[in-house]
Amino acid sequence: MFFYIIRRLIAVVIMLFVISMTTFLVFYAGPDDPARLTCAKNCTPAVIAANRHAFGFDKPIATQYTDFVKGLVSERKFPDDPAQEKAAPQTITHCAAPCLGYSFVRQQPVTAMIKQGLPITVSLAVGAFVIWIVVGVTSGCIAALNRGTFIDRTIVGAALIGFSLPSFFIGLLLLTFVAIRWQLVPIPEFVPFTENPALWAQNLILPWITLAAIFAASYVRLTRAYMLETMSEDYIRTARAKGVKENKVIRRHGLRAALTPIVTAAGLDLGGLLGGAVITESVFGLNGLGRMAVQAVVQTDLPMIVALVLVAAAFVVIANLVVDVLYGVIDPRVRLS
Amino acid sequence: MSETTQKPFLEVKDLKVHFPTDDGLVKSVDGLSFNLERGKTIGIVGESGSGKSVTSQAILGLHRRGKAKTSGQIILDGEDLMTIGNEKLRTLRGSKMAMIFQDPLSALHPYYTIGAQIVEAIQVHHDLDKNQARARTIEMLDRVGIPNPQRRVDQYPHEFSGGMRQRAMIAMALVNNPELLIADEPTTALDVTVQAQILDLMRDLQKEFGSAIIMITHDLGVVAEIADDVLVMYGGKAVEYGNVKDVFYAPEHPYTWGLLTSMPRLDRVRKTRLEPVPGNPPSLINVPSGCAFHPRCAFRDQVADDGCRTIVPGLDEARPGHAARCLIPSDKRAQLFADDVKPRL
Amino acid sequence: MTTEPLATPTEAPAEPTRSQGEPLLRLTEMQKYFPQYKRALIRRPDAPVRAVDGISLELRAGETVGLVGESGCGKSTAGRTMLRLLDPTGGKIEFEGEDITSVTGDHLRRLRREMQMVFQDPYGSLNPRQTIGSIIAAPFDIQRIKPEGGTRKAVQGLMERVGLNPEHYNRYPHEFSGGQRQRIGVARAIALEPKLVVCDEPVSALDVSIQAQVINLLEDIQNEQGLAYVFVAHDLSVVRHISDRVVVMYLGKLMEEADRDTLYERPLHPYTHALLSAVPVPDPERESGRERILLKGDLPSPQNPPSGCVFRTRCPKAQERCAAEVPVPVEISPGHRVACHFPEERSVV
Amino acid sequence: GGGSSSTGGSQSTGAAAKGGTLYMLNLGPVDHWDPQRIYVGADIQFASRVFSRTLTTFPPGKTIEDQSKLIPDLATNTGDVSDGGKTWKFTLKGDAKWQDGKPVTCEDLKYGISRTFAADQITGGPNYAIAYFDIPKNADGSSKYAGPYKKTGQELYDKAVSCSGQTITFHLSQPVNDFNQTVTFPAFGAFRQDKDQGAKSDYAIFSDGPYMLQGNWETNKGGTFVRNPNWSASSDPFRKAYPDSIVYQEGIESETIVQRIMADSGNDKFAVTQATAPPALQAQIVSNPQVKDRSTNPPAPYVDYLLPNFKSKVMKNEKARQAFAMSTNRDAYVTAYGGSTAATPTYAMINKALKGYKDFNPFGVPTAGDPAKAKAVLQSSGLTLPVPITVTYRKRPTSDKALAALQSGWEQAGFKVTLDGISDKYYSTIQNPAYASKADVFWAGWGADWPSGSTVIPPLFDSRPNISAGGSGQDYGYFQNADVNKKIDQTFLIADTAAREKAWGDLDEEIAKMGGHVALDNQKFMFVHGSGVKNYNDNGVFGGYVELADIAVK
Amino acid sequence: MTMAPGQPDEAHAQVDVETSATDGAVAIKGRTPWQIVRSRIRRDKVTMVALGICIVFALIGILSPILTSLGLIDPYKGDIKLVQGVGSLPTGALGGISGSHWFGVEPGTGRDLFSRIMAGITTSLIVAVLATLFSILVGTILGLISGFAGGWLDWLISRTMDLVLSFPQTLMLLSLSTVLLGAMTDVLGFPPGAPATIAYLVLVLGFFGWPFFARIIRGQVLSLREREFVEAARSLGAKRGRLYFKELLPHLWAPILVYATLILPQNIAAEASLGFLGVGIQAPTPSLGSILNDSVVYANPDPAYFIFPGLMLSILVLSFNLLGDGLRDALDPKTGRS
Ligand SMILES: Nc1ncnc2c1ncn2[C@@H]1O[C@H](COP(=O)(O)OP(=O)(O)OP(=O)(O)O)[C@@H](O)[C@H]1O
Ligand SMILES: Nc1ncnc2c1ncn2[C@@H]1O[C@H](COP(=O)(O)OP(=O)(O)OP(=O)(O)O)[C@@H](O)[C@H]1O
Ligand SMILES: [Mg+2]
Ligand SMILES: [Mg+2]
Ligand code: NI
Repeated sequence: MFFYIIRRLIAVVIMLFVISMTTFLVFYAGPDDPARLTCAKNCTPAVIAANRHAFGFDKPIATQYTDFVKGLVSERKFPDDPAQEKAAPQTITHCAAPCLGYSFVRQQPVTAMIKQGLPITVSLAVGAFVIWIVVGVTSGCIAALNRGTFIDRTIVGAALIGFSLPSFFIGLLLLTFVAIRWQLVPIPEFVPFTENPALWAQNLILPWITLAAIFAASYVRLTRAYMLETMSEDYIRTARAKGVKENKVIRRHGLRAALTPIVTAAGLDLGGLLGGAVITESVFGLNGLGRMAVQAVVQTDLPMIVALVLVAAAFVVIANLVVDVLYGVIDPRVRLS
Repeated sequence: MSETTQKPFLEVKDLKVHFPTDDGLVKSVDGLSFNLERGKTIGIVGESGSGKSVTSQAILGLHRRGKAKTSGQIILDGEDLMTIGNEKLRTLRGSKMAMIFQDPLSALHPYYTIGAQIVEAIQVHHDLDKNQARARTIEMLDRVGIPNPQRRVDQYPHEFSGGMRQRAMIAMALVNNPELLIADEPTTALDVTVQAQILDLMRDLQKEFGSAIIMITHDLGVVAEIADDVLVMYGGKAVEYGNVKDVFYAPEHPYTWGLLTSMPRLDRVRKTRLEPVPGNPPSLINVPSGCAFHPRCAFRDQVADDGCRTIVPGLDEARPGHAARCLIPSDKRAQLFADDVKPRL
Repeated sequence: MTTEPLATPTEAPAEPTRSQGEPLLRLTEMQKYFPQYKRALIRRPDAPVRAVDGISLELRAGETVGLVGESGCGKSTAGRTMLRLLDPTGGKIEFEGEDITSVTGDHLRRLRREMQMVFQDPYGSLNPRQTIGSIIAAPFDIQRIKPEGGTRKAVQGLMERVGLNPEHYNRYPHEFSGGQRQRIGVARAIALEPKLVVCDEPVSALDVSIQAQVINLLEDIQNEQGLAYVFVAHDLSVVRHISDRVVVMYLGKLMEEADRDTLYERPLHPYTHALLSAVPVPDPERESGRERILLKGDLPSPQNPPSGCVFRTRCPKAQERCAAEVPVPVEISPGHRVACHFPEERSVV
Repeated sequence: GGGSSSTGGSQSTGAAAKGGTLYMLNLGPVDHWDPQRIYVGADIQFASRVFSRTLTTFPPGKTIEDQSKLIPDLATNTGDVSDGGKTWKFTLKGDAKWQDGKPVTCEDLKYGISRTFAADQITGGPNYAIAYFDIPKNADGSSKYAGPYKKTGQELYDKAVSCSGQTITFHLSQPVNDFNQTVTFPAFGAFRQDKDQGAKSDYAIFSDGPYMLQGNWETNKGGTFVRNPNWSASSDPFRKAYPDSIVYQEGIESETIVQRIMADSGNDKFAVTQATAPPALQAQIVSNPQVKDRSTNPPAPYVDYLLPNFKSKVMKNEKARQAFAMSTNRDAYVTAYGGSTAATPTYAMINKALKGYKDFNPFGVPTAGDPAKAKAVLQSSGLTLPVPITVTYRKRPTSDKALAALQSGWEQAGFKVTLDGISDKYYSTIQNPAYASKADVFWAGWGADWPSGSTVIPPLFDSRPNISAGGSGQDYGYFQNADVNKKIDQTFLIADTAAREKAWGDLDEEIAKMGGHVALDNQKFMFVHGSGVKNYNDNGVFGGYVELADIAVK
Repeated sequence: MTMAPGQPDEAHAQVDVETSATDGAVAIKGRTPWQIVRSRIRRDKVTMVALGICIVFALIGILSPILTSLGLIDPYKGDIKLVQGVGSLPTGALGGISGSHWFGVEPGTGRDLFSRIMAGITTSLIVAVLATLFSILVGTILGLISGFAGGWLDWLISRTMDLVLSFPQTLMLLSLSTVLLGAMTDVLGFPPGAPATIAYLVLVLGFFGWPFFARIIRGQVLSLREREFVEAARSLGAKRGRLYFKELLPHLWAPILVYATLILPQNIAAEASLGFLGVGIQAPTPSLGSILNDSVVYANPDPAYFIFPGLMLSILVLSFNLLGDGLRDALDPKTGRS
């Protein structure tokens, strides 16, 4: 198991490496001249050239990439221009490691902005996660145990409807009616958990519901399917044959086994969300990583896009790792092989 | 069959288990009756799909209410299991009656240790604390011949070999000293060498615990080895029922004959070709009319007017304690067997 | 149960009997190892699974050799390797005097016409998405052979031959029962009139009442066509019925080989004794009189088999010598080879 | 009553008093708070009222006339011009103070303005300093002075801009008779050298106005402005600074902002915004008297226009340009934007609110266009009908509809139209020379920098500073006409403001007749504000955005 | 999104007995796997209804361009007389519903909403279907190779799948537009406007969709290739081509079909969501996503404009989901619903 984790960690690092390289290539080696984007109006070729040099876009893409990777472990300077550093040292931005780049649109190290958005995205993702797991798994179980009945059909039907509505649609409806029209909850605005947990939750409830709706729907289906599968396993029959009480059979024997694949799926979905729930954040104007990404795209803030893609991919890759390890903990068959 | 007049320990009367499905009503068990004495073993044989497992699960009350229609009587030690209610039945399961399944790997929960699963079986029925239950578990594992039980108790099913798993299943079944043990093909998945070990173990344990055993199997050899009585099932019904020696030496039903003649033997080289039972097992939805076996029966012309196709035979005693479900008169059957079948065995 | 002490056999390795000219198939010390890997920090090779570890055997045309042993002892692997469905790790395979140990490509493909296989699982071995017609025609298609009168006619002829209704040409496998499916498998195997067919437990999945149908069919075809069978089975009764000679395997090695009657009536190897004694016979009286030789413990892992005699860990007669010295199969009497330091004749059935 | 032409208007009753908190809700994110880099109308308005004073400015007022009267701010007067418009002098009043109590000096001003020249650091701002000052230029048009960080050519700058005591003197390379309006830009404001960290200073607001930033500015979140203790009302008569603090919240979607303010609950009672109401909400605003009272409908500074691409095969043809212009249905365009509350059709590039506006109709077609007439013209052009054209525009939900609305008129006239919407970095894309061959017509929008035709016609149609190897500059349609260029030069020389503005208007018409532009509409804003906001006015000079100088919440 | 467990396998045989067999034995009358699936589906009312709706939508998708060219519907021509109020809302009641405008008209332009929805369905379906086909094609080929070839090729393809799946999908769909949308016209030569955006959506949706198929196919192939019939074919000397196409591919239609019907609605929804983020189909070509994006803000002032496209999109996505579920159940009774 130990070696397994080490091996996986190495694989994760390699994977992130490849991801960063791909992302870098896709966005920087494109037909556009990134330097063109560094000045808004009044771009003259001279300014473009100066900026190209200042941000290192005149270096070969490979060098730019190695600079980027170096920045992950050591400090970088923007602009990396010894002449300017000598003439006006106060104008040099020092980007401490891990430095994910420097946004020439926002004139800030990208890392700082990501730090700002991360708590929002995490709050959103984790809260929604809790809701969808609780709601999804419970109703999935109920549906499975009442298979074929009215309850089952209602739950499955509701799940499918939830699953079929695009999330921006659900989100905008909730926002327009629940928050603005009926004023049942405040219009979402992020309040840090550490400041006021009650307000934090109150403000996030609509985004949570929006995000959870789609996931809950698919978890209902997932749980139900796994539950049906495990409840028809031989070992459930064995448990009954032992005389174990029915609800214990369900909880201890059925759910335990059914939850394993759900944990996997949930881990991966959560990992995916930690990189930003683009649509929900945009609908509710929560400035998490997802909305930052949208803004970065609108402003063609390439360093920001690259960094956000990387961060999001890192979450996915790490979630993969965690899930695999977790699987080993849950399932003894995996643990020992 | 014993001659005693007192009530038998287990009495199954006219058991029917029907499953309504999309394609029609599956009559998996359709009017099955048999008795079993304390400490005795009954072997149930029959082709795949003849209803053996369904019967055993019906006795334990494992069929889900909505999905199976069950009727008849199952009287265990004077109590009718069909009417005593779920909760009472549950308390009997695993304590008074227990079951061993065919495939021990899938019948054991992959996420719990062998020990935990046996401890659970104990604690469901006894008010023992963890340590006591564990001690009892280790003792039981030792008893069924698992070497090194202190260590093995904390291992998971997948760390056991096939034979060891089946021993663990047996330990789990016997841990509460059940008076009735149902073994559903406990050795089919195992090698003959391991089968010999397991059967040996079961015999020993039966002597020790005095349980009655229902042994379900495909293998006539196993029946010959371990059973006192035999029940031959075909299409959800018993076609022959009697003492093991009667059934093997003077079988009454053409299907039993077919089983015997189609089997190659270990103990001698057959002089003739094997005689398969022609055709295929019957559908349980559209059971053939009359005698369910008639489409495959080589002797159906022994009954006049196509009777086999139209008349449903009853399970009649040809001799005391030996019954068969066949329209051919008993004496004629004996003669057919002696003249026609026996030479071919 | 009688126990007759036996004269110490000659140590000289037995010359395999070579009576009537070249055998159809000759295996010399055939090995098949499956490489294994340890999953530590980096993947590195582990001890391989020695599924077949040096089997020598000769098979004459028209003969049936039964291959028996416990699950996992390498029967199927041996069968597949001798057909070159798996590449042997070592040893030599000769077919009709030709060394086929390492032929490949078209040569191997041509060889397939001569050697065929019938599989255990009548459900799994037929592609459920193809009609019976195209399943049985596959050998012709694949080998690009145009039978006289067209493929369809040839296929229907084959169907008739194995007792299937030729009108069912266009039906799908699931429309047939297990026994019928196994007949389809047989028809496919004999389509190109091979000289050798390996049957890997062809009747294990069938009910007793059905399996006789298939056994009879195999016998009939052999009588008509004179092909040779390697018959792999668990079921010692079936093997006794169908085989001319029987090979007992344990952990990838040959334990004993003899003609059928000798093996069942006068087995020499303690493992054969245990195997035969474990089989219950459908005869209550006789059963009550039989003694079982119960083996201790479990089958050792084929990844690190015991030293010396692989059977010694479970052998009731094991002695020090067994751990040190690998017993070589010796020919005790013509055609009866046994790999044991202490062979002993016993009657156990 | 808001701006000059606002519908209804909202005069909150009761006198204004000091105190309270004003909330400014915006989508953002604000591009820059660095005075030298601010170039967005709304931000200019906010900065110059809240934390960045300039030499001169436009005052608050009830009407556009009042609002357009230039007044001194840091300076004692609105500037002294000499040398035929090439030398400008301003003298500081000297009583303005930074938030740390130090006085705002002439050197601070000089230093601030010099930052514009550090074009690789101080990006985004207006470049008037580079264009106007008497500093030699390199071949590529960039200045020989590289800004205060590199200091190359510092002596050239020191010559062009000099301080003597409290007086700052600007030497221009050409006469600019409205230079005193140019200096209303925060880009001509002061900056303290010891606080300068180049690009890093962008959001590190250091105030010389009535409010200062408390804590940090957070992108997408905003910041809180509190009173600058060193600011004195006496030094700054027109900034009333009634609220105690201004909370600027950004990162809220515009629709949400408008709906929140419409709902008027909690702190939103004291909220204003620079986000205009989308058409979907305008009907609701207007139909609800309570909300309508709290809304204003000022003209926006923007003119939407279409530019035939003079490099395209089709649009090189004058008849094709005429036919295109004649078949343009301005009514449909305006309707798609939300009707009369959202825009008014126009033929002129100079906004109707400006003095330079001239009411003309180049081809004598109604605002709905005349496709039939256009078709006749197009048929006479020698092109085979249907004439395929690609119209490139900036993709927004409403502009999608608006351009689609124009499409059918053009097609009736015989064009086969492909619409090509670009959502991101629109202008830098169409400026790219590579794009010149892809489009036949470009859509664009423009707002005057200060209320003069000089910030409309020259920047957009003078080909000399615009067109280069690097692309089209702001002359997106590659309009090149020596005659027009000459007239532009001449107009700059006219000293009389009224005559000068009239000349801009004439040029506007001339270009339109050549098919150089097809102006579409003057946009209008619809703003709502909370019921607790008093003295609410729009300032037309600052683009119609809310006037913060005398707003109050008490 | 995670899919439910259990991949559809070939339908398990259902066996009826026919007593009149030739050899006295009982012959089994069977139906082809498809027949069984068909009969299962026929019994499943919900799926039948969903299938019906899907067919109707498909018909609309095919017919609306024809109707447009015949002039029976016109999604492009506006009439500003119909939208004269403040904010250019439709003048009539219920969003301007009338005999000639069954669903009312679009605010701002007065274009006929019914026509636009019809045409929008076509566009949305084109995008979703092409993207799904793209995923299927690439996914199936790579999955087949990966599962069957094993070794380094499998490793390479599997890691590529991991790589693609690691990228945040929505984010990539959005941000790739900055570099790829232009390339559609410049490099691939699609006409600017709607064709280019459709090509972009198809390409990126398809690209991020193929690993799902490849995984499923690979899993199927891995289990199929252990089946004895593959070994049987090999024992007859079959070459790779035959193994892939004759032995394996026929088993993959069922899972491909099921996952295609499940991914299709996801692609429809994705198109809508991308439109919301600003990279939708280029105007004036309507798509359900672009109509809905525009209409959500009108939920209050012009409910009709919002309800019709919203309802259409939901019904479309829902019925494809239901159909996919039904197909899965029919093809794989293990995870059935009833
Ligand atoms: N839950 C169920 N629903 C429908 N039919 C069922 C169900 N359980 C069992 N059957 C049917 O009942 C018949 C008898 O099944 P059973 O498992 O008892 O056979 P068996 O004799 O134990 O066979 P085997 O030797 O293969 O174990 C079979 O045809 C089976 O398909
Ligand atoms: N592809 C493989 N890779 C690794 N090990 C294998 C492989 N195939 C078989 N083995 C191992 O080789 C040994 C012999 O297997 P084989 O299938 O030949 O046994 P068998 O005698 O046919 O058993 P059974 O009676 O169960 O069919 C077993 O331990 C098995 O686990
Ligand atoms: Mg069974
Ligand atoms: Mg095998
Ligand atoms: Ni999912």
